[in-house]
Amino acid sequence: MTNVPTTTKADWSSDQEVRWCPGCGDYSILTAVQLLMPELGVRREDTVFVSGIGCAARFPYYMNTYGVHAIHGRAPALATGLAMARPDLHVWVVGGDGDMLSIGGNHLLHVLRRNVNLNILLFNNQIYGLTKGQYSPTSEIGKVTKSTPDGSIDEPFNPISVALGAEASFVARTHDMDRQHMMEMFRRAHNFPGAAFVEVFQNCNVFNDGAFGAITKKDKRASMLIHLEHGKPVRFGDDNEKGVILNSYGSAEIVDVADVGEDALLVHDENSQEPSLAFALSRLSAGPFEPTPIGVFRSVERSEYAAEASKQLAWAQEQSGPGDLASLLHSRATWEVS
Amino acid sequence: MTNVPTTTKADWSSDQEVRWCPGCGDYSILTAVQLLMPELGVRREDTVFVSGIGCAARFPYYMNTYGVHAIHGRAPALATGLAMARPDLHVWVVGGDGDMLSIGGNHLLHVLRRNVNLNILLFNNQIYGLTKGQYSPTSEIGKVTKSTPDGSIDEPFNPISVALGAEASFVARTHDMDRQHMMEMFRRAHNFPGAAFVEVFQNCNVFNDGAFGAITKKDKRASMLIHLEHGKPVRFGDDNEKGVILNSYGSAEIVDVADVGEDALLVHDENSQEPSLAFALSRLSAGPFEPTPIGVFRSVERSEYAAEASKQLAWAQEQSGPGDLASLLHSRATWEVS
Amino acid sequence: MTDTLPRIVGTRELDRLVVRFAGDSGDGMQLTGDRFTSASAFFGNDLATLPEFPAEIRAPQGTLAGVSAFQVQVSDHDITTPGDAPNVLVAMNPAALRKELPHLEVGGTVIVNQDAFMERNLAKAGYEGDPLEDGTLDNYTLFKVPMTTITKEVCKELGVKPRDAERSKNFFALGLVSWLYGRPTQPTLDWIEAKFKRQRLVADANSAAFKAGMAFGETAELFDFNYEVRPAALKPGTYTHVNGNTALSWGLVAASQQAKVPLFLGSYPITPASDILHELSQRKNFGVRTLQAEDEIAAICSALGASFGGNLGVTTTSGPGVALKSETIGLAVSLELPLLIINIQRGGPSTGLPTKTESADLMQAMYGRHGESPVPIVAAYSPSQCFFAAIEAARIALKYRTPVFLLSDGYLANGSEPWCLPDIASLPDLAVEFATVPNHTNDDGSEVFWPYLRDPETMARPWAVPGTPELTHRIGGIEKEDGTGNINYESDNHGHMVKLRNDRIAHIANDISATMLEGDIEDAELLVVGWGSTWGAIVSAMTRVRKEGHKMAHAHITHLNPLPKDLGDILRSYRKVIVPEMNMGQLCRILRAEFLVDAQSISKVQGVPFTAAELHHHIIGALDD
Amino acid sequence: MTDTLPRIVGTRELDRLVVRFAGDSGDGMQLTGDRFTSASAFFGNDLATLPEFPAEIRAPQGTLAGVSAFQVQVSDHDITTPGDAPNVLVAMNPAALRKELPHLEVGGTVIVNQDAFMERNLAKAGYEGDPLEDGTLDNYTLFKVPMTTITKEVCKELGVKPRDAERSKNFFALGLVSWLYGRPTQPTLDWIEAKFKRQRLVADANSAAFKAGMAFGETAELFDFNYEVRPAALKPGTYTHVNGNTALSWGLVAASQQAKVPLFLGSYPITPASDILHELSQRKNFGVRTLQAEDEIAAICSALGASFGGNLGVTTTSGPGVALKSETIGLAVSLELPLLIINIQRGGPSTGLPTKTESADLMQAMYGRHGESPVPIVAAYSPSQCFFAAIEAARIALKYRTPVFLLSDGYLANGSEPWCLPDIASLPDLAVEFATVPNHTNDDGSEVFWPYLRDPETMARPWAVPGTPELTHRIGGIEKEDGTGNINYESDNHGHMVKLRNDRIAHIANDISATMLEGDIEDAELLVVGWGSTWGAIVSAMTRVRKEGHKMAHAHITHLNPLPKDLGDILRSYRKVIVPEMNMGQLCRILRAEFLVDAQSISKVQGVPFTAAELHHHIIGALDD
Ligand SMILES: Cc1ncc(C[n+]2csc(CCOP(=O)(O)OP(=O)(O)O)c2C)c(N)n1
Ligand SMILES: Cc1ncc(C[n+]2csc(CCOP(=O)(O)OP(=O)(O)O)c2C)c(N)n1
Ligand code: SF4
Ligand code: SF4
Ligand SMILES: [Mg+2]
Ligand SMILES: [Mg+2]
Repeated sequence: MTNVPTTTKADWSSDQEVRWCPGCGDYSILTAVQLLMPELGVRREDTVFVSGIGCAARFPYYMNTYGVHAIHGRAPALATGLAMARPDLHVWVVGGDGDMLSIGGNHLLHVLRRNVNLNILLFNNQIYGLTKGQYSPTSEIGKVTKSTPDGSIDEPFNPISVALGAEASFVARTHDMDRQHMMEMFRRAHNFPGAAFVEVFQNCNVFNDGAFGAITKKDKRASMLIHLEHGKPVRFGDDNEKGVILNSYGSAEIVDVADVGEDALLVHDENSQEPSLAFALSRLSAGPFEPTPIGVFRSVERSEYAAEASKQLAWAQEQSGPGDLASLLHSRATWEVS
Repeated sequence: MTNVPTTTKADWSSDQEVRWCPGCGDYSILTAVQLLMPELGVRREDTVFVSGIGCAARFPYYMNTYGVHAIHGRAPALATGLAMARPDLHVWVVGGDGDMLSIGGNHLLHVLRRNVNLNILLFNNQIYGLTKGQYSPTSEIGKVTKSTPDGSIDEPFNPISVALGAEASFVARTHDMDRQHMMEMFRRAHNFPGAAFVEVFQNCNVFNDGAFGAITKKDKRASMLIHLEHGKPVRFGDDNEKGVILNSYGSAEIVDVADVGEDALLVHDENSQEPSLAFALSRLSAGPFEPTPIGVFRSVERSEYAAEASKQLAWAQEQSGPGDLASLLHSRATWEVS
Repeated sequence: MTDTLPRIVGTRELDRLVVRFAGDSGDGMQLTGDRFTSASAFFGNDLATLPEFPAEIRAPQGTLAGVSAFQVQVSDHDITTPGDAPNVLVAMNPAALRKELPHLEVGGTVIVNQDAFMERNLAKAGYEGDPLEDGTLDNYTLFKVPMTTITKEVCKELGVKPRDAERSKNFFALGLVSWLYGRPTQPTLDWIEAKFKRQRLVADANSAAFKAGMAFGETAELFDFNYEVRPAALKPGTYTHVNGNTALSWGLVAASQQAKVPLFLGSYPITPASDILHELSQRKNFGVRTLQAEDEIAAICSALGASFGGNLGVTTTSGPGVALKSETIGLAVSLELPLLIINIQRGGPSTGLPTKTESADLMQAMYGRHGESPVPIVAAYSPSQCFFAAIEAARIALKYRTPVFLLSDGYLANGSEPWCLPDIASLPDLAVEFATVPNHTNDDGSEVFWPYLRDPETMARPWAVPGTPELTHRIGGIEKEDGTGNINYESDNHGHMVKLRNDRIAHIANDISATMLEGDIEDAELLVVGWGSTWGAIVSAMTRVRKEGHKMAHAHITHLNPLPKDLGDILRSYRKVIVPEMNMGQLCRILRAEFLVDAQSISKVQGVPFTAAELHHHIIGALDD
Repeated sequence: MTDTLPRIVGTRELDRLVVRFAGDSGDGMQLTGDRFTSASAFFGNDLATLPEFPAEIRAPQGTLAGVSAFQVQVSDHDITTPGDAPNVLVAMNPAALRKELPHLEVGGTVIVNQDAFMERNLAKAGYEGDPLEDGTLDNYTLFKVPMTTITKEVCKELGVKPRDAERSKNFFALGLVSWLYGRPTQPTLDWIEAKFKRQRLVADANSAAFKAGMAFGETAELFDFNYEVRPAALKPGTYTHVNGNTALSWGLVAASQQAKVPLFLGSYPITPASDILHELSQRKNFGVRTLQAEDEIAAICSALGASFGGNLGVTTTSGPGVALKSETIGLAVSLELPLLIINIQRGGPSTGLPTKTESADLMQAMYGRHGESPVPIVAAYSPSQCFFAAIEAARIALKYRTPVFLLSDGYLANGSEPWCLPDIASLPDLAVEFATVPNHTNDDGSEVFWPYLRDPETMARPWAVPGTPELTHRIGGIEKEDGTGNINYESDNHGHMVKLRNDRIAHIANDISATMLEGDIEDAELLVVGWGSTWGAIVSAMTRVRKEGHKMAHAHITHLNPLPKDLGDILRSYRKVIVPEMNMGQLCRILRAEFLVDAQSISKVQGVPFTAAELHHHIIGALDD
């Protein structure tokens, strides 16, 4: 990080016109990222944004960095190759809930279990924006959309649970109405050496307006957003009157602090090796209509994929010296004809 | 189930020669299934086995039922269409760890969250058998195979955790050395109205022999397999001296019963609405080298996909009467030309 | 303004008229065009439309990229295209004017929303001066109308807020143009009532704006004439106005009904195919099941599973989706089950131009799989004909137990035309016979079921669905023995099966209609061979060419695999053969390979269809060669 | 037995010999064949091999389905195929005899393991009687050898358990055949030592069995002669013995070295391509990174990501995997980045015949994508030539910044031949120039980087990799403006880009070698056009045909897209053109479409290569026409 020139938001903004609908939550996420970048002490040319297809996936065009706008669902896979080939880069992956949990669900799972050094931002608007409003794998049951005129019948994914089930080592959640919180989560993701997964609640004001309003509106936040903070008891409420405990079946439960006493509250441990705690917290809320945790659910370091691969290369070179083509061709039985 | 003729194992065995390697664990799973079928009170012609590609996926050929041996990874998707089109059938899905967790991982996730009425048997041998021995997404880190001569560097999936992260409503585990237990789990899967996921530890004696030996060998079972039984304290050990508790961070922990007292033990509740308990249990073991739970982790009924879809059809017909083609064509503004 | 007495203005008659509505994505131009079209259809004109919109949901307001346009040709005679250069351009803002003006016929009419020509908007559109004043429009007839102002004014009386009122300005434009071209008003007013019945104020504002537009035309001293396009002498019948995706969806429902086999659609949203999913998900009372799958692979797999279960499995998508489905199509070839793969083609390669039209996926349909895996291909050629194309594709799939490609494209999908509704009784009977009993007697006298024992005439295997006693069987993608269907790795068997799969598709040529051939069949100097959505433009161009005294013929290929049996002879009987395609010459290559005929490709790959004028030009050029 | 004195037996000379080893999957026939081959290579023969094995890991023992075979032709002169009908069949059990006997030349030699001909095994093979006794082998020279018994006996002394000893019987067979055909023994003994150095008993048992086999030949009174196939007069040099997959892997390593660009392989296991992944995962000291991805889509995407990062991205697979990769290949076409897609073709459609060979994916490589997305195609034609084919494919990808298809097949992949190792210095320099500085000056004088500004000669765009200051840029699959690379939906731009992408690939024809043309170039009556692995059989057949006094020529196509520039003229200069292919005539169709030449397809799709005899027959037939 030495000698990295000082930059401003403007340096990180590309010259391309931003083409989201006016009022789209994607704007505020973009702003948060562009504001954060100068703080990270990295170079623009060492930063790459990779995306799939969708409204969210237009993101790379607006960053004055390297970028690939790939195909639907495949960004994590493409980014894996890039991160392995170039462990020196900072690679970000951006996509929507359709992109990363519907068509691209499998690549997301595998990138998480492999712990490839990527910062993965899932813009969850619970809808297919770019294709004009079909339901997505995070839409609530009963959702009426163009493709489900009688209401959807699919149980939605809880992206945090999915990630934890797939051995994710860094898992966080934030929302598009809180720039500071977004910046903090993105910074944490950047600093994490491995696959860092961040779900961002994002408002699609055209096809799913207000989906998160019940929890992210300014006046709702205190009572509906449960801030997870490492080492602190999990509390929330307009007067911090609510808290979270773990019951005897390992489930997280919301309680009145007055009822149980402060000491009974769960103290959040994002570094818990075992993901059960994080998982239980992810189940606290079944959707953005009840108190919902945000913040870092889990942050546990383990060996990073690209680094491990590089180590094997280094080891091989140590063992057998740098490859010599002539020796390779002669490495099996040979004979002379004269 | 009325008027279902009595059958025997032989009735359920097709005339095709079984072509697994001698000694392969797949044989005993096949036997368990063929022995179970006559007990289920279903007709052969109402039963369909669907599979992908792999050694495991050869399964349908050996069942004297309807069957589709599809393509690699896609069995859950194909079976979804079949189950929706024909809710009257009993559809089983069989596949290997590569088939269902590598290339087919996404379809598995989605079929689980949708809760399609399928009985899904994942034959986990922690290896790619049919392609002759590459590592799989369940192989342990450091595994030396043809494609990982220096040892694999990928964190394996825990199939039970993956399923739970994907909202699975029925999740169980069994192994190929215990016919009775397999039959019990398969029966439970069959009886469950929704997507029933069963992981079967399966020995590939050619490419990964003994992978589960440390826990499934007759003399190891008591001390290494933790039987989950609904409503009972979780205990195991040669003298039942070990037990499982939930600690204050929601993690399951193995303890000496003598140390904590019987009452402190976790009483298994497979019907717990909240999957955190099942998830915690799935994390007890990081692989088949330490005490590992088997049995039903979770069994929670919720609306089944094909049935819900059928309900919408019935409702639509109630609302607007059975479709009439002429009215459909005339349903928009029309005018006459004469 | 609405209560002044009508001025007397003259009326002039036109035989056809091409209007292009253009504005910002948010200006409601698609709706406006659609309403104008509907009223014209109701009036009895023949017509054809061409909607064009940006790929973004809301491209930045006021920019060239944000322009959304809708072109419609209305006519007093049979027409087949949305017209070449528009006669009238309605431009709601400077960007629309700038982007669309180049297409307008010289001397054409430009109607602009004067209120939108403020400095900021001019700059956004890249105008340095004001085109309304600086001579830019000297060669056109310009009408400057303060649409926003008037709309706001009439809405004010209703208590509508100015910001909301502004949204109704497209209805003002519609009213004005409706007056100018003598369109009936009642259908539009009725439609507004029905559409906004739960939003009273919006309904009132739109009606008021619409009426104000009509009144403005009548009253303002700008217009000395209005015009009339008389109803076309269409064949008698009941008509409706339909676009390709709707017609195609209805065709699928019809096929299911005619076959008495339930319809199952497995699909994943993608432009421009999504509307078929939307339409069919509303057809549950026809027993239609739809699944929005997790991806295109799951979509086709679910459809194939449904087919195995005895449904007519269908999957709809566009080119990128077909790429993902290719492995499963190969499986369907091997399983020999009915399956429809519907590709609403769009601009490629890769993500390409999602909202623009192209027909460059023919080779993919022919060859986009590994191994020898032939699949029949049917192509639709006009919006309403998508209905019949769907039925024909289903007929082949059901009868021959094979996956079938149905090709449409963005232009057919969103383009619309009046459609003389067919008599249901005239639709083909697609009744399917499922296998019910064993079909083979073993040497020992036992009766068994062989899933690959073939019908001697169709070479199709039996369709035995789960639930049928005694017919249990297992099928898969590994090579199998003919007859028993058992896995078989023998050389000779494989050779036999490869040839058989080839022959059974080739054989379908005996069961399709002869090549559609029109024009100077006997003595044409030139044959134009087309397929798909070029049909309309070729027909139009041929009319012009023949009016000019040239002899030409037009063969339109609806079955691209197998090709019609008479096609070789037809091709060889003309001195010159040209093949216009919205690709780099894909059918042309197929014809050359198949028939060794020196067919020449005319290619346009620009995201927009050929115009009749372009084709006319190419044809004359070829004739002059 | 080993210490009896050698009998005197005569030695007869052969110019070539085709041996086929056949036994149960568990009998180690592939190994046996491989060792025989290696010893022969060491001895200096020219040779070619054809392994054939079942798709199951272990098909049921003793059955026809379980038979695994290995054919090798060794010769004292240059040969190009593993031979037509074998001269010698070594059958380790009744199933092997039954399955393979039909291929043997009439009068050929059959050596059986007599011990395996027990009733149970005979029944499993479907024999009713005992073929060794009932006259089945009357027209052959039969040698019955109790291989199991002798092997067990010699192993007993070593303390090897009888069950384990039995496993060494293939080495007995190898010893016997080695003696019979005068193969050198030391290489095999050395190999056993090296291979089993950590399993002392196994090494000893195998050596003992091998020696016992040699001794048996010498001692037993069965054989009156042994034979000699003299070393071939091969061109001088250092030789090694290599199969296609290994040669191809080494070619990739070589390309990476010659380009000084790291190699990245993203792959998903699939027969018969997996061995390339296995081989390259052992080349980490060359800086080769391999990723066993979660599926084929992730595999190619990761490779493309690595290419974006400045690596040579490669993905290896077989037909079904290519189907899955097609969408991403389209993206690579749009991104204009180097990428190799390597297809080791196998029998299709669908899962087909995974372990058998076929070359039916040419059309998929040409056309298996949506939209107009041309991709260069290189095809390998012999096992060792896979090395050079890989280098050539990489050269085109790197120089022209494009995905390139490299086609091989199961026969080349597993077939082997002696390879005269090339001088490293003779390999082409593939050095790549990465972009390092801005390449465009704006009107305002500022310097910027345009990712789609092209090299005027190659039409390739610059390869600017992340980490390079000032060159940050964004690329994607949406249509883009040439030069800037910005998203662009304009009609004219799209037309331009489609044409440009077409031209830039077509243009590569200027930079590939002329058509490989041999035989009676000037005055042939017939031209045979081939591609891929048919090369060996065509060359052999041509030798025979010309020996018989006919005039023929052979053009072999190594670049299938674009085709060599001289090909049209070549095709037109012969009266007859036939195109033998292991598919239903795919290249033939391309040639007909491209050059309007009446090329005729000769097709064999049976999972096994053409033999020279079959082609000879077809050629004579065509000449007689
Ligand atoms: C292979 C493929 N299938 C389908 C599509 C169409 N498509 C584009 S984006 C999208 C989903 C958009 O939803 P999401 O990922 O949630 O992103 P959002 O637009 O909501 O940000 C779909 C289905 C495509 N481009 N490619
Ligand atoms: C599209 C595709 N990719 C790859 C393959 C090759 N393949 C067949 S089975 C298999 C994996 C087998 O492993 P698993 O699913 O664990 O089954 P097992 O053989 O171990 O029972 C692979 C990679 C294929 N048949 N199709
Ligand atoms: S459609 Fe929704 S997600 Fe997409 S840009 Fe518009 S508001 Fe944003
Ligand atoms: S390879 Fe392994 S899994 Fe496959 S049949 Fe053999 S033993 Fe069973
Ligand atoms: Mg979304
Ligand atoms: Mg496996």
